[in-house]
Amino acid sequence: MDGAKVREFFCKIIREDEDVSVGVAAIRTLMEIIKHSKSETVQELETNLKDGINVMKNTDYPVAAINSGCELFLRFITLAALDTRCFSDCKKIMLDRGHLFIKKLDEARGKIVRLASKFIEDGSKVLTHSRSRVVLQTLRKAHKQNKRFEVFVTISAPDNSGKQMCKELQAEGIPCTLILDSAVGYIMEQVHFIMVGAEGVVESGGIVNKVGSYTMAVCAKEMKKPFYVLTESFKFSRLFPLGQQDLPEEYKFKSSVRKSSDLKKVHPLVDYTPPAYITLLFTDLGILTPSAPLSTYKNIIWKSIMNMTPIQDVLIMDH
Amino acid sequence: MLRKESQMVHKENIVQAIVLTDTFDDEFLPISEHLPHALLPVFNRPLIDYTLEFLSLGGIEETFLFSSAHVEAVKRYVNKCIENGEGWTLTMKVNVMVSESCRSFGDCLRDLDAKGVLRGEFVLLEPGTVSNVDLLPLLKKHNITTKSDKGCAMTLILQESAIRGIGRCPHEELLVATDSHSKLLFYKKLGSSKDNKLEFPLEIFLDNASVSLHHNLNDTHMAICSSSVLPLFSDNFDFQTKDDFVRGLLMNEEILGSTVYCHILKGNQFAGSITNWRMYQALSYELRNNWVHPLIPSTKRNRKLKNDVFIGEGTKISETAELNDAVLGDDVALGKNVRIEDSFVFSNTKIGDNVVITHSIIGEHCTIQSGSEITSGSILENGCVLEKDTFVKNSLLVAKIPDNYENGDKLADKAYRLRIFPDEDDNISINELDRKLSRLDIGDFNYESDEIEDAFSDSGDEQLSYTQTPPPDDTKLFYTEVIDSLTRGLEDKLPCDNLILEINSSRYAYNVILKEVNFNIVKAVLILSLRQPETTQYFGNLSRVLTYFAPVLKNYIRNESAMKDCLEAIQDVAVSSESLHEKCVTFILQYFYHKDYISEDAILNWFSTLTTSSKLYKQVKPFTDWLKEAEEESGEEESEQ
Amino acid sequence: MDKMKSKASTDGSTKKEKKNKRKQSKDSQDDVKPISNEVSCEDNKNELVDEKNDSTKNDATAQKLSEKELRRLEWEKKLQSQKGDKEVTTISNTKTTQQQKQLSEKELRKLEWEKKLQEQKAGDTANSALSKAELKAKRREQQEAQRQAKLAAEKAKKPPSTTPTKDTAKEVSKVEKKTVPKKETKKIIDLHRVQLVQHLYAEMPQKQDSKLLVYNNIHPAFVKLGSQYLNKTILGSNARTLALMAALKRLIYDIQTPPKQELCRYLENVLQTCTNFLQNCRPFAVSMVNALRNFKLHSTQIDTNLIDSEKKARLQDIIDVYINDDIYKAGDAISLKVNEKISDGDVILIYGCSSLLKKILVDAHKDGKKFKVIVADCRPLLEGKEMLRRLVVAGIKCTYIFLNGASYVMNSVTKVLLGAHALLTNGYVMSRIGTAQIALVAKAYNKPVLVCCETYKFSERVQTDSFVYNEIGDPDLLSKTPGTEDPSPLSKWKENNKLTPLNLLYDVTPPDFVTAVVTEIAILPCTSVPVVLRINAIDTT
Amino acid sequence: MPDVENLLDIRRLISDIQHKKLVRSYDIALRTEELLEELISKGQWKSAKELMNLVKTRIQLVRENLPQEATAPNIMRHTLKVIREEYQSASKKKDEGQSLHELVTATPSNVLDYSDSLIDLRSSIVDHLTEYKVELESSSENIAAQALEHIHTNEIILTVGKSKTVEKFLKRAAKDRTFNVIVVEGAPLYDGHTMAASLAKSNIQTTVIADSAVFAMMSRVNKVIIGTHTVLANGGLRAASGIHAVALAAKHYSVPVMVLSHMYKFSPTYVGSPNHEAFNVCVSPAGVIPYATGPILKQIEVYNPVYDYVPPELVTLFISHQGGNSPSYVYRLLSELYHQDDYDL
Repeated sequence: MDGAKVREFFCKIIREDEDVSVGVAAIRTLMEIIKHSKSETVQELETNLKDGINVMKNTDYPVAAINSGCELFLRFITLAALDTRCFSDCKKIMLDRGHLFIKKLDEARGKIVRLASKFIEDGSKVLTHSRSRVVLQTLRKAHKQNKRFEVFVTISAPDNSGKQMCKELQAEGIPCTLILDSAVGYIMEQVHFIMVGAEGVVESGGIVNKVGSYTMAVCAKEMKKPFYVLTESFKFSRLFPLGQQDLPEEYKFKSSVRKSSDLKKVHPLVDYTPPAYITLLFTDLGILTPSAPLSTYKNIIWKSIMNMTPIQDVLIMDH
Repeated sequence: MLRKESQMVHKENIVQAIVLTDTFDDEFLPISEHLPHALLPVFNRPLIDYTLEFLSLGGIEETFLFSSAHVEAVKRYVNKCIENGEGWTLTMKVNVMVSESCRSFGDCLRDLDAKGVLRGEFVLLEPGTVSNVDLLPLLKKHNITTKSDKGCAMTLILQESAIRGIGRCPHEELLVATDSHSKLLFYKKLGSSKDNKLEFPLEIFLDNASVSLHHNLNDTHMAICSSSVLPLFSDNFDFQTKDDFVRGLLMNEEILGSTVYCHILKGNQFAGSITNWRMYQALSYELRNNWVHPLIPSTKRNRKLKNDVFIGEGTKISETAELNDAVLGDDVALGKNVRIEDSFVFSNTKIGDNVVITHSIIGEHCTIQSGSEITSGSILENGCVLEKDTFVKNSLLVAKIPDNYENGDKLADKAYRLRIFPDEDDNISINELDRKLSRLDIGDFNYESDEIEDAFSDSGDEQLSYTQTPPPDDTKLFYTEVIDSLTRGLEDKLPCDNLILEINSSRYAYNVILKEVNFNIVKAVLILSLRQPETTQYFGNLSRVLTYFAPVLKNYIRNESAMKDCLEAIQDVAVSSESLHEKCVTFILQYFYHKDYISEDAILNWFSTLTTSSKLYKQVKPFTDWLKEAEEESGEEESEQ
Repeated sequence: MDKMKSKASTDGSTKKEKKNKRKQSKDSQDDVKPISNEVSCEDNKNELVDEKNDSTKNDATAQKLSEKELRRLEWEKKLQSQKGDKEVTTISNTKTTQQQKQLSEKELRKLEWEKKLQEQKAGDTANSALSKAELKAKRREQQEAQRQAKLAAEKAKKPPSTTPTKDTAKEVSKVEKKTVPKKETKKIIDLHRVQLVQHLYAEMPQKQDSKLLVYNNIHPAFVKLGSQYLNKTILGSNARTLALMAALKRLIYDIQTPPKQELCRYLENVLQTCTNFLQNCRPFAVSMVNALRNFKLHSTQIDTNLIDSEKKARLQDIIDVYINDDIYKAGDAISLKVNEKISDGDVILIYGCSSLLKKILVDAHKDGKKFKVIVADCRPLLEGKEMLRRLVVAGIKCTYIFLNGASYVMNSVTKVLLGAHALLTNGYVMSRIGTAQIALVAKAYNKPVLVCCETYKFSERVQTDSFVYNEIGDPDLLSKTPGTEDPSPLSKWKENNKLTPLNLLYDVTPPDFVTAVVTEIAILPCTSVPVVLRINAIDTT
Repeated sequence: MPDVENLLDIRRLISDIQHKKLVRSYDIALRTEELLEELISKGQWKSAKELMNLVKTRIQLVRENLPQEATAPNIMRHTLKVIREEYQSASKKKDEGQSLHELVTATPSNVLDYSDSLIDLRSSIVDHLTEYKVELESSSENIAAQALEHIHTNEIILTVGKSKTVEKFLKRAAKDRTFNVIVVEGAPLYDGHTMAASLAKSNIQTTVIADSAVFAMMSRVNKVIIGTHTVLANGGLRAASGIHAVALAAKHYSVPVMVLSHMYKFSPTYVGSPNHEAFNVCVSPAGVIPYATGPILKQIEVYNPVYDYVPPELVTLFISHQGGNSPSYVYRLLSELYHQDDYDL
């Protein structure tokens, strides 16, 4: 299964299925690869997969999700490889684990929605950024529990994904207002809390998300509004960015752009929001508190050495 | 099983309570026709439920429900609760007692005495009591009193409240006199009696070192009784109600040799009793506002919406509905643009479009068709059906034809007016008194607010007053002081200049401006002098008093402006006191004129200011005319010379 | 004269008599025009005398008796009556002696009086009017003598409150309780002072009565005022200032300059003693200090060769102007400014009781703004209740909470309005204790906090904590708990010197909690207080 | 409810709490623990699963009847954890845990559903519980024992209202050190007065102030030491009303705020907003404004909230019997105390 095929398949999933997040799509693609791969040994297979991953990374979809998703998946593959002897059934195991894995992922969102929808009260005003499936579903759920609330969505340039979000909400009959990204500060005063999704959650407890989230978080902090992040746990990735510059290029820019020389001139797709600005993380593992503000250097060292942020706890369990 | 449990737990000296479930009056007509008082829904939960919960929280271990009407319903309900293991069933044993024969409170107690289920002291509740009082301490207190006073039969529990307070029902105005040990000396339900006069037997004050009178109390209809109470009832068949009982004991204390004490609830403790619709309304209010906490309208049964609206399960509120201070039962169907204020709608009632309901109570299974309006204390019996655009005001409606049916009472074939009070006429406008005594408290705040106004302006402290010092209240005080000193002067014939000194000093005490001084003093004098018995020599007395105060008057009415003040004072008095004798004004004017306190011109000027229509004008007219012509005459004479 | 006689004769009035009576009076008026005003002024001063008996009537009618004699006679009368008064109000010997002293000095003054009158008699009718005025004044003086005696007597009987307090009975009993162990309690009090606040003025209930008695020769208006400050019947800087001004006016009205003294000078001294007395009752509020300063400043500017009555007039309207401009007009201006900021659907949190806030809210309500008010309140003073009542009476929808509940409601609040005791140069707001806390919570929920304050409350003082300058209220107020029957475990705090209730009266709010200060000049940030002070300084000089 | 009898124990507990027979959280904790021991040793259950269900139903019941009550459910939650552990150790099965990895690798064979009955489970759980009970009883002692680590000579300590734990803590410290305590009276309960009186008795220089004076005094305070009703999962507090303001003031003057809390007060719940019905409760207004105030009451609203929500950033330190922890560590304590699955019951 060559690169072209992979890309084509990957894009197809995303195009066709609205509700599938990029991460899941990536994993599905990997499954596909495993199915069709002619390779005879685990190593070969892995190399195939790796190639596949690279291919996907080079598509114009947010890399963060792809990365963490695949990373996780690969890990299981390797594990699977350990406790089987012949390759054929190893492959088999891989496949059904894959399925199980995807199943779990699908459930995950439901869990999050259940947790988060409790936090939407009658008559509250919610601010959200860009388009996030989890947030969307949460709001839907709350609406179904016939709570009356109002939503503000940022238009979120460059891709204006906010517009779509707004449309979808209005379709549900949820009162919804589209606002400029630059109007965040203005609107912040009247909203009760912020709910955003995330493309990736990093070890520090911070998140990587559509550019503008950071601005929003900082603003929220200043105005003392809770900043909630809704995200599936497969988006946790082993990464400890110390700041915006520290984020890997591939996260920040589309592959196409990356190739073109001067990145200073290009707008990043994502930014990194440190945990200090996040009130709560809603994950399928329950509600997590991002660790204490990583304000002091000492703090950072301590944390990174002892793997003690909640996120790291989860990750450690996985390794 | 459960019952056994609770029995096992406490063998010795069980704390007992009696709850009567029937009001032996028609206060709750027409709803009470079909619905026992005990099961009256309060926030969609039967009244008795609150009472029982309160009792169990209050530490009662065994309760006797004594009912003589709708027995089955009550029984059924209680048993249901026990099956479902409601909170109170755990710690309290409840038995329902039946006696169809009873026709009054007294009968019930006599019957109880016969049954002899009670040992020792017990708590006696009249129907509909809701409270959060911890009863055990009260029982202890009662116990102690009985130790000191063998005769102590009963401790009444009274709630401290305020005049015109929320849960204060004009039907139950209560006046109580107690001695220092809070032993009851005098007890009177003023009720809705119009006469505002009250006589205390003198011996109250003769026999006791200290007597405290309370007028700020509500009867909670709870009492703690010694075992002697029941026999007392049996012995005296004329005791029909608790009030009879209390009054009886007070009247012939020495004969019956038993006394009544009272305990006054303060602070967090609250108790009230739903004895009529008004109290129903009041207590709902208090429940809603947590006054009876921990007893609160259960959130399981109700959903609380904004501006104090509670709705039961299965009730849908359309966006267009305009609700305020309303309690809706289960499965109430509301049409479009319905307006409901300060009202209670019981379960399964259908309300059409554009219906307006204010200060009313709608029974279960009623149907109110679109466009109808129900206002000012109307009460609909279960199952009434109102046709389109019916207008109901201040009346009771029943579904079936009432006995005293008169034509014109029929509104629809399932809605008839019910007449209880002969004087009741449906299309009378609600005037103040009706408002006070109507079945429901028909909200009307302004009179309260001005009541408050003077409540604190009387208090006489000018703290933070934004007004110029001296503030008005001071002059008021000044006035009262003047009155005092003058009356004193009049009684023990003090020399007037002392009076003047006093007045002056108090004048400076409240530093009152000269104008006010003159005005108030004259007014005071007049008021005093008018306080004469309406006898034949009325004017004689009048002039006597006036002459006595002559020096005072003379001292203050000195120049034109003073005269003006004086006249204004006269006017003020004349206008304010209706009782003022017809001729009085003229008489006084004449008197003042002759004594030359006030000059002719002053009078005339003043007279010209009067509105020709006013009563005063007519009274003064002849006098002034006379003055005028006198003037002319004198003019002539001069010309003659 | 005949007028009188005829009057005496007339009782049942027939027209005939009336007629000629009127005639007589008429021509009497015609021919004795010149003396007419004397007549009037005469029976003016007779007010104490003539009621005594007919004899007085006679000598009242005896036209030709010289003023002097008349006055002496009247003076005797007064003495008598005063003695009578003395007997009526039975008071301790100390009192009587003191009173005697008053009387004696009164006598002195009287003599000066008569001299002065002499001179004036020499003068023509123009200043007879004046003499009249002064006669009035004198009369008033005498009555004060009465009143002061009375007052003192009252003090002797029941310590505080010349104003009727609701339960004087209780008061009395309380004081009696205290006065018995006066000595040791006092010691304990000192023991009981928290080190932090040793330096502060502390109100000690058991000294209240004595306080008022140490001074004599204070104008009654001030004595009254003092006691009102002392037992907090007058509370809040506006009210206190107004009351002070009123008393001052009274004083000016009554004051008599001794011979060869300049009124303003003399007044200043008198005022000094009075203010000392007040200070002793309760330290001045900043607003009062400012008001007094302003008064003194202007009083010096009056040219000295006016006659007293005119000076008085000037002084009077100095005060009036001040009250009107710096307090009332300022209030209106502020109210206007704030009302621009109040919009429909607002939920406004206020704390305690402030006349200014009340005015503002009521005005806003009158403008038909639809808003809710949450009144926060705190022990021991519970002023908020008063505020609540006033607002409810004005028909404003109110909610009442304790300070503890502030965080609970703050979410729903849209604006916080606060009154101020004083605004300090470093931008700190000094106000009723607890205000800072409200501001703090408001900040936490970032709600706008507006402090309403007339510029006359601005002060040059600089202060960063609530200890350097503050007052300590009656600690017993804390140990009383409302509602509960059983006394609080604190009630016996005096026995245990480890236990101390502390009842501070003011606190200072740092400027960073305050969004803006609303003054009659403008809405400004706290930090620009000094600027305003400068401006004031300039235009006052 | 069909099996009323079985639930009688818990319902009695509930009614006792309602009847104010049990007031202090400590008593409630003990009582609950005993109740559970009873249940485990005597109750008829075959497998751990059944037992857990029994406990869970009880938790639900408490939740329904006493939404504010935290102690009892927490104790029971912990017991659930105990049961799980015992079961696992008994049946050599590992908990499938939360991590995806295990989710995936888990094969039907070794999924543990606590279903199969084990012989010595009962006894082992009981043993474990008895240990726990000892822990409970010694808890406040252990907390008090740390007093000297936190209080130095001549410092001024501010506390609010009345808390047995705090009282003990301070008195212990007072044995060897002299310091001043400022007690905030805590309207409308005024239990600060009792606190102050008892502190003064044991010779601590005590000053009582009204709630309004907190900010004024705070500038001189070195430490704020308070108790709490509940510690929430995010490290926030549900504490007596008024404490939020105190904490804010402390923050403003950067005075450390120490919260003394027993383990059973840590509950794995989050709050959306402080005014959430489930979070706060308003009791009778009588505490704020007497009923006798009169007609004016009809026209005003009066709130008398019992609790305040104190966000974690205002708390400096939690002192439990295990020692001090920062709020950010609470989630960790929780995962030690309770099992993930039992968080929201």
